[in-house]
Amino acid sequence: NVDQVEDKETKMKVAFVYLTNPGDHGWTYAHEVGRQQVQEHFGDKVETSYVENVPEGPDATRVIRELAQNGNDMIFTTSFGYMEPTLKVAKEFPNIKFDHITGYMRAENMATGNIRFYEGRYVQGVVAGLTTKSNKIGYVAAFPIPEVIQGINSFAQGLKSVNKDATISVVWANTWYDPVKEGDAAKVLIAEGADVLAQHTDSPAMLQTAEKSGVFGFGQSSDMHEFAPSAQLFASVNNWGPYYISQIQKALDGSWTTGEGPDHWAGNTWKGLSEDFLVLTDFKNMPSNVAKAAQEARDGIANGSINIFSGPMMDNEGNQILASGEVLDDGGLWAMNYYVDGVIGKIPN
Amino acid sequence: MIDALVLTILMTSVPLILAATGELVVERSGVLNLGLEGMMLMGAVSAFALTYVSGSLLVGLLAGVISGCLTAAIFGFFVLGLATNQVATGLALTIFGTGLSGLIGSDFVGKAIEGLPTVFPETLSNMSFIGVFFALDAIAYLSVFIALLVWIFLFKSKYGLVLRACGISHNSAHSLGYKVLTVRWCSILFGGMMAGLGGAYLPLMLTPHWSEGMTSGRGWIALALVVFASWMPSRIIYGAILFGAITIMQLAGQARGWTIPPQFLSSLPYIATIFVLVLISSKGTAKYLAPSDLTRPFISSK
Amino acid sequence: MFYLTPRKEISLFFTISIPIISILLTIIFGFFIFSILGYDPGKALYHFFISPLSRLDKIADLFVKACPLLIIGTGLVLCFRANIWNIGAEGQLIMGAVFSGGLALSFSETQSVWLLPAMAIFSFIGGALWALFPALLKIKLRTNEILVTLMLTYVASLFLDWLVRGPWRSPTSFGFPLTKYYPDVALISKIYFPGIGNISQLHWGVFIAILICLLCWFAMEKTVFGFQIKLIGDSPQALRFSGFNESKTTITLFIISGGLAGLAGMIEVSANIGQLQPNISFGYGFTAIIVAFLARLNPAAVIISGLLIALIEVGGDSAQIALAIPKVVTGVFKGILLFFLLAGETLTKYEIGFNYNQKSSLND
Amino acid sequence: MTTKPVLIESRGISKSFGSFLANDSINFDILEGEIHGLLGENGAGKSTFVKMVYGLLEPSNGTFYWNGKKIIIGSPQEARNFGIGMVFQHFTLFPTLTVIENIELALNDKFTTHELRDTIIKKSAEFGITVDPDIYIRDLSVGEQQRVEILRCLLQNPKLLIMDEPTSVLTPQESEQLFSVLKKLSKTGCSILFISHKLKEIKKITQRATILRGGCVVSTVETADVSTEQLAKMMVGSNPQNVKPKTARKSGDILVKISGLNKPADNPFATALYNISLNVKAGEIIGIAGIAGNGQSELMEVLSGEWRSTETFDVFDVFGTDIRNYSPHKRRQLGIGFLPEERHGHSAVTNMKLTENTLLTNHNSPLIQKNNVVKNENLEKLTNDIIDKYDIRTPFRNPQASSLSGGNLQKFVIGREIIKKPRVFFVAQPTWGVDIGATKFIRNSLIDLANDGCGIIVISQDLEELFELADNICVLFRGKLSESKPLQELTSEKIGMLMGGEELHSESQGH
Ligand SMILES: Nc1ncnc2c1ncn2[C@@H]1O[C@H](COP(=O)(O)OP(=O)(O)OP(=O)(O)O)[C@@H](O)[C@H]1O
Ligand SMILES: Nc1ncnc2c1ncn2[C@@H]1O[C@H](COP(=O)(O)OP(=O)(O)OP(=O)(O)O)[C@@H](O)[C@H]1O
Ligand SMILES: [Mg+2]
Ligand SMILES: [Mg+2]
Repeated sequence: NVDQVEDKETKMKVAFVYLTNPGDHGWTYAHEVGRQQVQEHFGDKVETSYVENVPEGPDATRVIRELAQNGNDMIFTTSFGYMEPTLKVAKEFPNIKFDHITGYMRAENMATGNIRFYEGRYVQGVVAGLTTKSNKIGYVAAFPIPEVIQGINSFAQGLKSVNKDATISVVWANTWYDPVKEGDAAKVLIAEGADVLAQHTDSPAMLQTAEKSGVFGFGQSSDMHEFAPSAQLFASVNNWGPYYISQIQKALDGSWTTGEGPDHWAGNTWKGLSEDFLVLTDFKNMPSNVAKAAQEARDGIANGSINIFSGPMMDNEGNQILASGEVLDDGGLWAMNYYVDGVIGKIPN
Repeated sequence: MIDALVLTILMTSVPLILAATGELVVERSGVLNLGLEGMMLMGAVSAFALTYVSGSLLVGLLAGVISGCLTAAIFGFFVLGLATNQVATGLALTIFGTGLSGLIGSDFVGKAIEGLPTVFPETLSNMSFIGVFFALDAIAYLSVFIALLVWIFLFKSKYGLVLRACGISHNSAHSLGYKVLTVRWCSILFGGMMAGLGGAYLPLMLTPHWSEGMTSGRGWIALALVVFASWMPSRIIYGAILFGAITIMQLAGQARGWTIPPQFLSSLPYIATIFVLVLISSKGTAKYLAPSDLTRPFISSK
Repeated sequence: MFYLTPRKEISLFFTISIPIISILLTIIFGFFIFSILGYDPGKALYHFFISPLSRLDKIADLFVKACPLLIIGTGLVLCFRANIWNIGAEGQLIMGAVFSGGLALSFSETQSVWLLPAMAIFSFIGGALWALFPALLKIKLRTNEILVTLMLTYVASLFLDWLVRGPWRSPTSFGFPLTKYYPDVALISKIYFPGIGNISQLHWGVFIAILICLLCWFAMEKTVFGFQIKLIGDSPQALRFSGFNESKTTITLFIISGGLAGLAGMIEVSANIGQLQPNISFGYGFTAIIVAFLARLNPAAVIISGLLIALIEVGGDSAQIALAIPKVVTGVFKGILLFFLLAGETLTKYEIGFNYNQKSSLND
Repeated sequence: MTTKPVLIESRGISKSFGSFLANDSINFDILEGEIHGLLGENGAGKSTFVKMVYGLLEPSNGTFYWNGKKIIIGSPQEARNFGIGMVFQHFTLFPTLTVIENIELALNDKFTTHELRDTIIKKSAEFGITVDPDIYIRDLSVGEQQRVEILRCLLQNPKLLIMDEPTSVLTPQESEQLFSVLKKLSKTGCSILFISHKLKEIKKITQRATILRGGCVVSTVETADVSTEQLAKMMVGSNPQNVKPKTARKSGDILVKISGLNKPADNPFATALYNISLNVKAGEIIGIAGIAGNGQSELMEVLSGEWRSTETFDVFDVFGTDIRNYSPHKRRQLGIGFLPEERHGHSAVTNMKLTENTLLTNHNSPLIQKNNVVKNENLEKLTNDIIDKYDIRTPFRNPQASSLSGGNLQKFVIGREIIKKPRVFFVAQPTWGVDIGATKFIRNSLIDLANDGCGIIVISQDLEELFELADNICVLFRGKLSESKPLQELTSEKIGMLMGGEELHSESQGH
């Protein structure tokens, strides 16, 4: 305990709570990369640690509390399901800073952060539209929550911007991580004629299947080109490092806040391509004109010249969502419960 | 298009055929091994790790088979040697196997390997209609062959008769001089080898990488399949293909724009299992098909 | 090779000493495993076994973690004693939570203190109904309950998933899979100790769990009903001879174990979560099977075995936080503990003998 | 006789289970072509000894000589190679396998199914034992199952055939048939070791007999030279009780009235019952003869209330109350006692303690239970009363039922019912597999009960027993019950014929 007291004076202790084992790809891995960047950036000034495989429920409360009791100064909880547990513990430890990822509830000492994942998917749509020959795109999705639907619709907007004939078939895997099922879903989509695949699940199984069947796909959360050297067109990489570094820096400076206003769907930090919260890997396995179009789309989103959800926008049943000239605000993004034009089928439930 | 779907269905059913055939032999000898999931995971991780390290798929397959067998040996030691409760020991084996496979596999997460090749040249597999049956890998053919062999063994050979006899009445088999424990040891080890091979098929063929708990419940489905098949090897093949078809068709249906809640579609294989269980149990003969000494420990005295 | 001979009488000495020896062996075994994996074995074992017991609030956490295991575990003990293999408690737990949750959500404005008891009853009914289905199939068609209960678990969890992502999703959750909050009267409060206050999360559900274990123990050991349970497990024919109805007893046991699992689900949600979400149980239904066996199918011993399993789980997290021991190691460790305890059970029931080759002595 | 050469010789064979010595230095020999009896009380060690001869148990000490040569019989397979065959006391058949498959399992030699079928048909014709080779064992009656057991020994052309209580499940005719097979066999030079509790049989077919008591050989005798009483005395160590004569009982009122009883068969093993009618008067013992498998257990299920129906049968009145819909414990409350034939797992639970076995039929007595909570003291007292009163030998206080010998357990379950002084008592096979000492004791208890005015139905296939106990006898054959007749009008031949299904109609018409 004496050590701890000494440590406290010199070092800031930061802990991360992970839903799964970080592994080498996917959601938790991206956070782990962020943590390593933090460690590298601050060196001796900050000491980081993580706890993996923490289920989203009472266990999370216990683990977060134990981390708080163990003298951590700042705790990042990296899954939506940790929202309540984090809130609970945050109230018990007013002197410790909490930061919850992807949630919408805050407290005096609990901030929230998120990435505009959907921005990368617009670029994917552009590349897919220029790459597909069959005009059939397969999309393996986890659960019909707004974040995933935003992604599908954003992809569709990108797709339409370059190819009016292509359509998107969505398969709900009903899991974030089941490699065999994701692989099966990919096989089915290929069998149904899709020649470009996208995914909003976490394993590289879809890309591996694409590689084997000679079709193309996009990596998810982290770069997956090792699994599919000739099939991955590019990957949207969640880049948590800059966010974590800036939050910790603010805490060190004493300028850390939890933002203003009411609880917000987007948390008090919701950034994307413009701030490098989301980065795209090199455009590969595509002709240079496609890569160029992709780069333009990326830059357009980053500098604000492209607005992904701007009117006229129709849903896939022919109802008008946005009139010409209108743009969807963030609130509208979080209220999405429709597919835009170009996506086949209906959202379940 | 249909061909590709059929191929996917066939491949999905391979690990089920393998694991269920092994379990069928185990159950025919009178032992219920609920640790299928654990053995499959051990097979999967060993197969992947050794393929990755050695670069040889054959070494990987062997590793999968051997580690399935070794995991089963732990089970055998407890339920046969120490006559522990089979249900509890099987569950413990699943917990243990899941943990240990995760531990072994932690260094191999995110590594990629080259999957199994197909056996026949493309000219054959590109034929319409029957082409799919030539588009599979060696293990897929092997799985059907093993199921066939098991059928011949169980119903056409004296050893198979003895094995079944041990499952029906271990006391009678013992009185006639058969070594019940030896027979059960052999079947448990065989069951482990098959589960290991079935597990190995996942990272070697279905998705060539390793991840923790990648069987996601297939071991339990294989267990259900044995009852579904009413302990007949031939029916395991139809059953596995049926399960594969339900799994794949729910995905295909979605791809075609069906808007049924995915949760409902995901639950179809489980509901189908219950449905079939009900069907076979309402046929009066079902209870004669189940090995009557299943889960009863045998204590020999000499 | 060695062989087993049944003991004529199972002595109290063995019943008590053997689990202790099993745990000691696990510790020794664990010592080697941690050394091999490159962790300080002393520290690792400290975090697994001692640290969760080192402070009052941590002990309270242990009870909170064990709470659903105790309730489900005792129910399962009754079933397993009767040779009824209900391994679908996980699904029954979920249905209990769904039923009670449905009630809480439809009376979200109420202030009535009756809501909580009503929820308890609903959860019991929900779990019991989910168990009734396999029970009816078993008695009417002799369908194997192991598989039906297991399959229904998956169905239940997908059902809950559908509810919280679909019809029951809160309009204010921004599409995330969460229901509205339960009203305050639907929450189980923490135990307030005069002079101390709350001890961590220790809630009244824990008290109820222990009470249920003791009640079941009494029923099992001291009543005709308990006798009936033992009878059906040992010999259904004798049960009929004795004048009881096998089908009724079977159904009763399914209802009790399912209902208790359902109640555990309600307590877990009302005490710890406060709303429904896709995951409300983390394998409690399956872990409770192990708990039941570790307790040697004795409802009172479930209290101890449930706490022991909770200790390993909590200790696993604690070891991870302190020494970065990965979670999978906890699984391996738990598996080994189970194996040793199961082996221990054999030693209490059987004498182990060794074959010195007697044939050779006959030869000369 | 003594000129015959010795086939197998046992020298100092001992067997201990833990600290318990089941066989103590057994010496005796069996001659070629001889039928040798082996006698002894329950638990004397007969089965243990023959299991060692068959290689199933390993002797702790001692040696076997085969044709004068020292041998070790390591396994049943080796035993079969020597030419030793065995028919077990508890069948070793596999119900869900066919006759051929069952036989194949007991043969060391390899046959094709086809050859085997031919051999089976040939052998069964030769010995007059007919069975269909392709039928499942579960579809056979007990008698037929035993024929399969015997047939599969005969197929090995044995030099020594061991039979452990083979006649306990056979009709007199079937026994006769078996004896003629055995005689035929012994003429061909095959030796037979024959275990039975029925001394008359031993006297009838064996040349010599060895008597065991407490694991030791008491003596080996020429059976022609000794009387059954002498044999009995050697077995028990003292003169066994004789069965009491029935006092001239006044038949009282009709206590039990059954008529138009029909019971459908609810599974393929079961026998349906057809139009059964039966009355029992106070103080009367009705004997129901018949071979097991002709509806005895079904009849017992109806009597005990384990099976009940108001639709398929007309009358079942006891003491004037319609009890068709009464559950077993409601029947007990009325003062009816009943005891099915199977002790292991039916009338007793072997791995439960004796107190719990007492609770089995006393759980609704207010003495034993209040508000569902068991009064342990009273339960223990009742158990001890039964133990004392019925002279039950237990290894220690309140052991598990499984540690009692068969005879003692049977005395216990009978005592448990009789001590309640039922006014009506239904019992099946009260002395099945029980040694003579206990047999006499049990029969006397039943007679005492009847003398006190209880109406009793005894279902038994042991005619000697029925002749000792019953006032009136009827026969159950294929689910039909013949009219009951006073004992005086019957002979064992007549009953035997009825048991075999012959002349059921002409007999009842002639009456
Ligand atoms: N009703 C039954 N009771 C007991 N055993 C049976 C029964 N039916 C079949 N068997 C056993 O199963 C064995 C194989 O039967 P069968 O050839 O019908 O099975 P199969 O060919 O594997 O299945 P399928 O019905 O799919 O053709 C038989 O030799 C027999 O031992
Ligand atoms: N495997 C065993 N372990 C312990 N004790 C045993 C075992 N087998 C038999 N015994 C005991 O040995 C004694 C002799 O049993 P055995 O079966 O040889 O008697 P038996 O003469 O055949 O009796 P019965 O007439 O009832 O068939 C009995 O007291 C029995 O309880
Ligand atoms: Mg067939
Ligand atoms: Mg015997």
